[in-house]
Amino acid sequence: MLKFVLKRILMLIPVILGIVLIVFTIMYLTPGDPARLILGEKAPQEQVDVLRDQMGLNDPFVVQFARYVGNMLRGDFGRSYATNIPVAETIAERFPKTAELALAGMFLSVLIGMPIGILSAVKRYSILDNISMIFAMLATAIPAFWLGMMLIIAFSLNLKWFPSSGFDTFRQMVLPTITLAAVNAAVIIRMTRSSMLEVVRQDYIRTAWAKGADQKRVVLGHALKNSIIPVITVIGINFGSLLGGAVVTETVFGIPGLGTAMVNAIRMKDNPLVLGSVVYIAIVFSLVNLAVDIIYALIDPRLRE
Amino acid sequence: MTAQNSAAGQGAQAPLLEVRDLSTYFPVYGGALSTVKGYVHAVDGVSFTVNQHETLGLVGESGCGKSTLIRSILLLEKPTKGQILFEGQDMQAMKAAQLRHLRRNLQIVFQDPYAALDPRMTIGQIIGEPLRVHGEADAAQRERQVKELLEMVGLQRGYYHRYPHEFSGGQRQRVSIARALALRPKLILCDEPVSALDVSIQSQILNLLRSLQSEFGLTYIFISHALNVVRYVSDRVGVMYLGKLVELAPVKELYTTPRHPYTRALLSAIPIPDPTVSRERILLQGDLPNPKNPPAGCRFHTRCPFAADECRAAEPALTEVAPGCQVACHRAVRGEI
Amino acid sequence: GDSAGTNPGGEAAPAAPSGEKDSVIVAMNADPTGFDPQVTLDATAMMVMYNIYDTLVESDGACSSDIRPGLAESWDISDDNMVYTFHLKSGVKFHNGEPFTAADAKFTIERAMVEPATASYCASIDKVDAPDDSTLVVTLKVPFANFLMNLGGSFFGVVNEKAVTESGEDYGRNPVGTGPYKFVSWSSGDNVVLAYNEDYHGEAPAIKNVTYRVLPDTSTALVALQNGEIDALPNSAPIDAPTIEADPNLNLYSAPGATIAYIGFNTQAAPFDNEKVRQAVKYAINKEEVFMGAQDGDGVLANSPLNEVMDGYNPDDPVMNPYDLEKAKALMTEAGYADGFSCSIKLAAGQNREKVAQVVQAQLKEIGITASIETLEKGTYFEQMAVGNYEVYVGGLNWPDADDMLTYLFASDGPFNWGSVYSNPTIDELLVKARQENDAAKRSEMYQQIVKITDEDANKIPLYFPNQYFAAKNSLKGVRVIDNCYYPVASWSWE
Amino acid sequence: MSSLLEVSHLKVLFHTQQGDVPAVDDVSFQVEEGETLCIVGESGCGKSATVQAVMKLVPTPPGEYAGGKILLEGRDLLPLSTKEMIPIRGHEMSMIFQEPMTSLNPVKTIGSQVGEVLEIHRRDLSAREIRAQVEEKLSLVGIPDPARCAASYPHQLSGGMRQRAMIAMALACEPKILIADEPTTALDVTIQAQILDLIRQLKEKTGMTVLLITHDLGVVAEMAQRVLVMYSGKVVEQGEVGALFRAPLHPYTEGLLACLPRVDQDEEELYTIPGQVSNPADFPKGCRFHPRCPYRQQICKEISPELREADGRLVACHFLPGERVRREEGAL
Amino acid sequence: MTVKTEKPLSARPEGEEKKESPFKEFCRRFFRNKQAVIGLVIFVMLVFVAVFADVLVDYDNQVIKQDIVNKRQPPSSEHLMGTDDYGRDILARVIYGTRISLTIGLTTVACAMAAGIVIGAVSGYFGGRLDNVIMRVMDVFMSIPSMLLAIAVVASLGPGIVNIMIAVGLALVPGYSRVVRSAVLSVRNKEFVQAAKAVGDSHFSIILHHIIPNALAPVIVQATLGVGEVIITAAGLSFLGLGIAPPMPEWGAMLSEGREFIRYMPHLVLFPGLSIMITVLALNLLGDGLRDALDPQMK
Ligand SMILES: Nc1ncnc2c1ncn2[C@@H]1O[C@H](COP(=O)(O)OP(=O)(O)OP(=O)(O)O)[C@@H](O)[C@H]1O
Ligand SMILES: Nc1ncnc2c1ncn2[C@@H]1O[C@H](COP(=O)(O)OP(=O)(O)OP(=O)(O)O)[C@@H](O)[C@H]1O
Ligand SMILES: [Mg+2]
Ligand SMILES: [Mg+2]
Repeated sequence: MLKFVLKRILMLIPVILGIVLIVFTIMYLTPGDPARLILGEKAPQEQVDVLRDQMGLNDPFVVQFARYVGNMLRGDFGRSYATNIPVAETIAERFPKTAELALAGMFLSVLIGMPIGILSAVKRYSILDNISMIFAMLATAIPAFWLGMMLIIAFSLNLKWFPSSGFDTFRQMVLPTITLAAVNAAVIIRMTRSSMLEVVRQDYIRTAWAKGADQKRVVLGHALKNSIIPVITVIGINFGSLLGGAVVTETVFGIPGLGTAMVNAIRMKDNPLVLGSVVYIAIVFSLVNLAVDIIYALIDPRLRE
Repeated sequence: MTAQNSAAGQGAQAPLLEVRDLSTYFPVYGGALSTVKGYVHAVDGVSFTVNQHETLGLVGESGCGKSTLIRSILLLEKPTKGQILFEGQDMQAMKAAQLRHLRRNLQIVFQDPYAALDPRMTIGQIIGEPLRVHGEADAAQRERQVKELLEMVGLQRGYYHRYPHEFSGGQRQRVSIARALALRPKLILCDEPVSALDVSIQSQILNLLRSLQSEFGLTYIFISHALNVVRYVSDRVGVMYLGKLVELAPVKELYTTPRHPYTRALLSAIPIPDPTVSRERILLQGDLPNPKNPPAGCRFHTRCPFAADECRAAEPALTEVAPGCQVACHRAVRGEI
Repeated sequence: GDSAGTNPGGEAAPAAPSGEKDSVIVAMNADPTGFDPQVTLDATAMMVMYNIYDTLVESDGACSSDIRPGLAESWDISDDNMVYTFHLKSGVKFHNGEPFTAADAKFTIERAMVEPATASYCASIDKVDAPDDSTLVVTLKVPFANFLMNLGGSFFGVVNEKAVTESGEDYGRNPVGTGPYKFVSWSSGDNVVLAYNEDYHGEAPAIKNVTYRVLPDTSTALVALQNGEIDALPNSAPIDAPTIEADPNLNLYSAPGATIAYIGFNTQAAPFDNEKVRQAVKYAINKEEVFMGAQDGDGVLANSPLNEVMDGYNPDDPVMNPYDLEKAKALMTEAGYADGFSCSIKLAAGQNREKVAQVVQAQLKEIGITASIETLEKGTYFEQMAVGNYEVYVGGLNWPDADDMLTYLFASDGPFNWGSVYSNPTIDELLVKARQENDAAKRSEMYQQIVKITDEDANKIPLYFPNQYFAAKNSLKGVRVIDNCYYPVASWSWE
Repeated sequence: MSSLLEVSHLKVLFHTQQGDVPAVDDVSFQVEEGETLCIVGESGCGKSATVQAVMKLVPTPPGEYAGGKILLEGRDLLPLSTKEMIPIRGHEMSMIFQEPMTSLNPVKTIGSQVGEVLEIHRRDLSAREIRAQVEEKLSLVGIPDPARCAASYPHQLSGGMRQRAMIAMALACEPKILIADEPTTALDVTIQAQILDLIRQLKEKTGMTVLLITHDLGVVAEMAQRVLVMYSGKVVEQGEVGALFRAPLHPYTEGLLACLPRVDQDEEELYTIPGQVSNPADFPKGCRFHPRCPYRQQICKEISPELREADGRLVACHFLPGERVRREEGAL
Repeated sequence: MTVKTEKPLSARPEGEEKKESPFKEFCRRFFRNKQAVIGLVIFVMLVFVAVFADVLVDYDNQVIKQDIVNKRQPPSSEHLMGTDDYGRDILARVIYGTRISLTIGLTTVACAMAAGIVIGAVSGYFGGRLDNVIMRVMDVFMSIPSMLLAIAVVASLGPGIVNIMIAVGLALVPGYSRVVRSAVLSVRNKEFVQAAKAVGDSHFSIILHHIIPNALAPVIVQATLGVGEVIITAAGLSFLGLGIAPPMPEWGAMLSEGREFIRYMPHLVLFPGLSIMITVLALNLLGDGLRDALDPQMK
């Protein structure tokens, strides 16, 4: 098991390097002159040229990339063009909110998705099953930002149950979490349901019945653990889309997470911040997937070797 | 048995196929960096010859390397070492075009009649494929040939435009055989062609294979794990165990006087559909060892009731003990068992 | 939210008994970029900095000739208008406890002279001297009539030399001023917290704690205001005005804005190097419609880059809305473009210039010009504009002083004369003269002359000045709306 | 005395998209205490459906118990609810399946899966006792290191070991009847021999009753006392094993025996049963075997033969061996 | 010795058993699924609207022509869905938006699918080191949340319809290539492929004739579901201000334009929002139906 974990951690290194390379390349190809941006619209060209040189923007791509990776290893993601604040600090300040949001969203969607998915599968074709399938269908078809806006109108403006913005108190967390969780809950419901239905057809479930197990034992004791395995993968993969979706949700609800910082940074052409944030989130996402793989192996003994 | 007679009559002729010390290993990946941690010795130093018009049967338990051997002969799997001589020519040394040409002479029939036919092609396309690939005949000619082939294997010409799913397992196996026959090959490699079929269908296919052999002078390598089937079709039989050929003998010899302990056990394990026959049974202990790390010495020693120290120490070579009878067992060679 | 007494969490604020309440939560529509007055010129940051920093002299924003003493109690001006001697207040302390001296003032101005963001505002300054702790002497290169007003701008906010040196690159996050509020914390993207400065040299403000909350979405922000999550909403959207006015708990303050929206051309490249074409565009644009479309008719139309608060404004000349489609078409034909042509309209993302562009796009279609809209990120936009890589653009300029406004737009080296495509020696000369002219009437005349010249060659087409709005709870008193970033909290109080 | 298990006129339908499939059609048989009854027949003839019905394990839907009786010691199981079946399954009757890999839960240890049967049916046992019993059962089925095996997961064992574990599980509560649905089909011959030998030994030791399903006549010959031959959902012949092999009464049984190549005999050409098993959704009228039968007469195409007694056995054919006329090829 | 034993003896030709072709069976399964049929009907209607958008509405005079005086009119008999911020008829824009959104969705997915098929087929078929390298690269792409990848690409290339398609499509490729690869892996060792190899068929021909046709089904399902995903992601980018340039009536852009008026004139966001919802819903129903019909055992 330890070997498995170590192996997965080792495998993470090239993946992370790859992530940095891709995002760095994308941002490198961005038209626009960072030096001009830092100095502002009115600065004379000579000054801009000097700064370009200082920032190493005239160096070849490989040199710039190597420098970036080198700095990154020391925890230095550069400084924001717009605020001159070290990107690492902005990330440290902003990311916890995004993480909270994503975790809350994940927690809620698992809390809703798994039990409903299981019940839907066990009581296939029942009313509950139909309702949850309709919900799942609708939820995946509604753009999150639209849902968020509608929730604000309904529950914040008209009913005044929840605040429309922020993410500090419990009441503030309700609407954004629902917004973010809706799609994911739908995915988890569907995944759990189909995985459960799949597992229920397996031979070993027949074996369990043949032993004289009752339904509770069959579902909880035999089917659940097996059917959860694919769901966990989905949860891991979807954590990425939650982190991505947080960008939109944060914008709708004015949550000061890394997502809004990133959107802002794009508007301001603040490349180091965009680059740093994307790389950071991608790394976090890889780590989440590592964790998922480990959980996976804990559940499924076949993967441990 | 016509085939056997003709083979015996032309005994002096050069063999159609000669396999020399053929080995095929599959790398096993492992460790933190997915490096090669070892090899599955799927086929390990196998040598034999196949003569014109004869049927060489190969038996062995699941995983002993039968399919790999066949696939290696066809160069579908790259052999790790050894030589494959077809009509005296080294297949691995051939140029691509030459090899392509030679492939016409070597065809294969698979075990699973469901997986062997592309579900998206019509029977006509499937059987015509070898002709198409080799640029044989134009479309019209091809259709005529395919229909002839259909008839040859006992199917109706009208099936030409049907799809595989419309057929039963036995019929599909006939289609597979027709495809293998399309290029008029000299050698057909049959990888468990009847294992997936019901008994009542199995005999139809076996009869078909035999009649085709006599009609076209075909040569077969016939793989099966069912010894009764092998006995029925083969002139000579080879027994494989964990990638090794442990015994090779003419069919009568092998079934009447099996020499290798494994062959004996295998033979005795087969239930005979006759409640009146009662035999002394040699029950083997344990399972087939993991081919990733086969036992040292004789590979069979872990399950062999006659194992001695020398069996654990040295690997026995395939040795001729009687005309045409070879066995790889220290003690059997000396006639001790 | 980590400062005591504030409630950035935004639970519907518990109705504190009136009179006891001494904190306020103000919305900000974007995260500020830092609080270094000589580095940061963004509007949200300036809104905060006005409350942290003092300037030597004070004016209401920068658009008033009413100059009041600030950190300088009084000043003398030499006869040639070249040397200004300031007598500084004594006993003033920075938030870090350091005493305020002339050396800090000198440091500040000299810093402003070299910082890229502010250097251009200091073009007229020759040197600064601090003969003693309470005297500051500023010598100009040329006389500059608006010098004092300029000195009241937030970018001359006086900083403490020691604090600046100590913090180095991070000064923007650790601002130290002498103003009524001192900086407490800034959590990026979320809020900025200020607290009352006990040592403030002026009158003690009624509000003790100020929290600025970042609420980028205007409709969310309004809901927050209505729900009592925040107390004040600067720059509320015109569309929300009726709602705010209808809300019995809210007050809406408005003032004519000083930000102009205009259309500019690259006058050096075909087809807009052809004056006829520019004229045609001028007549093809129905300002009323643009104004309605972009602004819902909120604000005032512009006939020139100047408005009523600026010198040289004349409401009748040039014509307010010269829209005349026939004439425009005729001009196009005259210019040899009877069949029209294609061009692109560039603009920087993130303002409602996009709406302007869309309306203009539709109007240009009427005279056969097929315009595509290129919304560029700020950086790209500036970069392309700076080298003259554009055809038509929608510009905006917030500079409520006639001299600056006209200089930036029309001077040969004016920063908003993008790529220096326009050069008119007469205008350059007039600008210099006006700057040195102390007689307001004469100065106005010169400005009018410039306006006339530029209108005739249709160099830029002024569109409108939007109104300035500020929504707040009606229990918040003392609110003044002066400029889009100048809201002195010190004057506020709860009812 | 009534039989231990008596199935009479059992009918199981599967509702499929091609129509209703009468997978088990009017099947009757008895299993006597202590005997081994083999059911043979081609793939799809309804062997599994029959024994699954006995355990009430036919998935419904798509399956349906369409009639008949299943009497276990005189008590009809068909009307019982799932709950009422619990004490019977695994306790009075237990079952092992063909594919030992997929029939074991991949994420649970062998020990816990074997122990579960005891947990369900032997409430009186403590966890410790269960563990001890599990190891005992595992060693009973010839697993060399029961403690290690109990802690292993299915994928860590070989096929033969898994099948042994399955048997241990089935035997945990010492059931009266062991139903084995093709227990050796997925295994190699040498392993098959081990497993069959094991079942035989256990039977000798405990005297349990075995219902063995297979398609291998060799296995039947070795294991069975009595045989039930099924074809297309129907019982075509039933009787004592020796007699049946010696002189099969039904043409299908006859063909089946004749078409097998044997290790102990040479044959020049194999007998073949022509054609193939009919599509279960569309069985032919009359005798279901008639399209492949070399002796068919007009009546075979019209009337489905009833099981009748002949020679101490039961057979479902209009003609007994002496009455048949072999048709010439192509005469139809 | 004759082998034609079965023909004269069998009562009827065996091939005549009522087994359907896979396609027919697929159709029967699909059309029994009411939801899927609804999805298909809606989708066909949407495609119809998209194809004939030019005929249904006049782009110059209805879709982009402004009428500032009549801006933000509530729905009326003249403007069934009201007018937008520039006085343009929302219905006309929604209709035209169908073309844009569907084009974005379908083109992006088609391109991503093509790339995915090539990458997946090559990777899966040849296996070994090449496969390893390709899959690691795909892993890397998959480790960047798709929305973020899209944001980074838009940040770099700037907004615009083609850039959006690149941004969103790029994120889809790894998923598709994985699906294709695993399908290819399951086909690659099928014996009919071995048979083709044994005959001497070339790799290219094998991939083309055997591998891709048999590996296509899961990708098609994935792609159908992907179209909806793309439409939503593109709308999300437009919402963040990183989307399509005006005056193109892309639904997401319409939503984000109408956003500030959501309190007062919800119809500005209601109709484009509903359009997205219905389209995505239809595609999802269709995709699920396809999946169930193609392989009832698939998840
Ligand atoms: N592509 C491969 N990669 C790694 N190992 C393989 C591969 N193909 C076969 N093997 C291993 O090689 C050994 C021999 O396999 P092969 O398929 O030749 O056996 P077989 O005798 O045909 O068995 P069966 O009767 O089950 O068909 C097995 O242990 C198998 O796991
Ligand atoms: N779940 C099911 N749904 C529909 N039809 C079924 C189902 N299970 C079995 N059948 C049908 O019932 C018939 C009998 O099946 P059964 O599994 O009993 O055959 P079998 O004799 O055990 O065959 P095998 O030797 O292949 O195991 C077959 O025709 C099969 O198609
Ligand atoms: Mg094989
Ligand atoms: Mg069965």
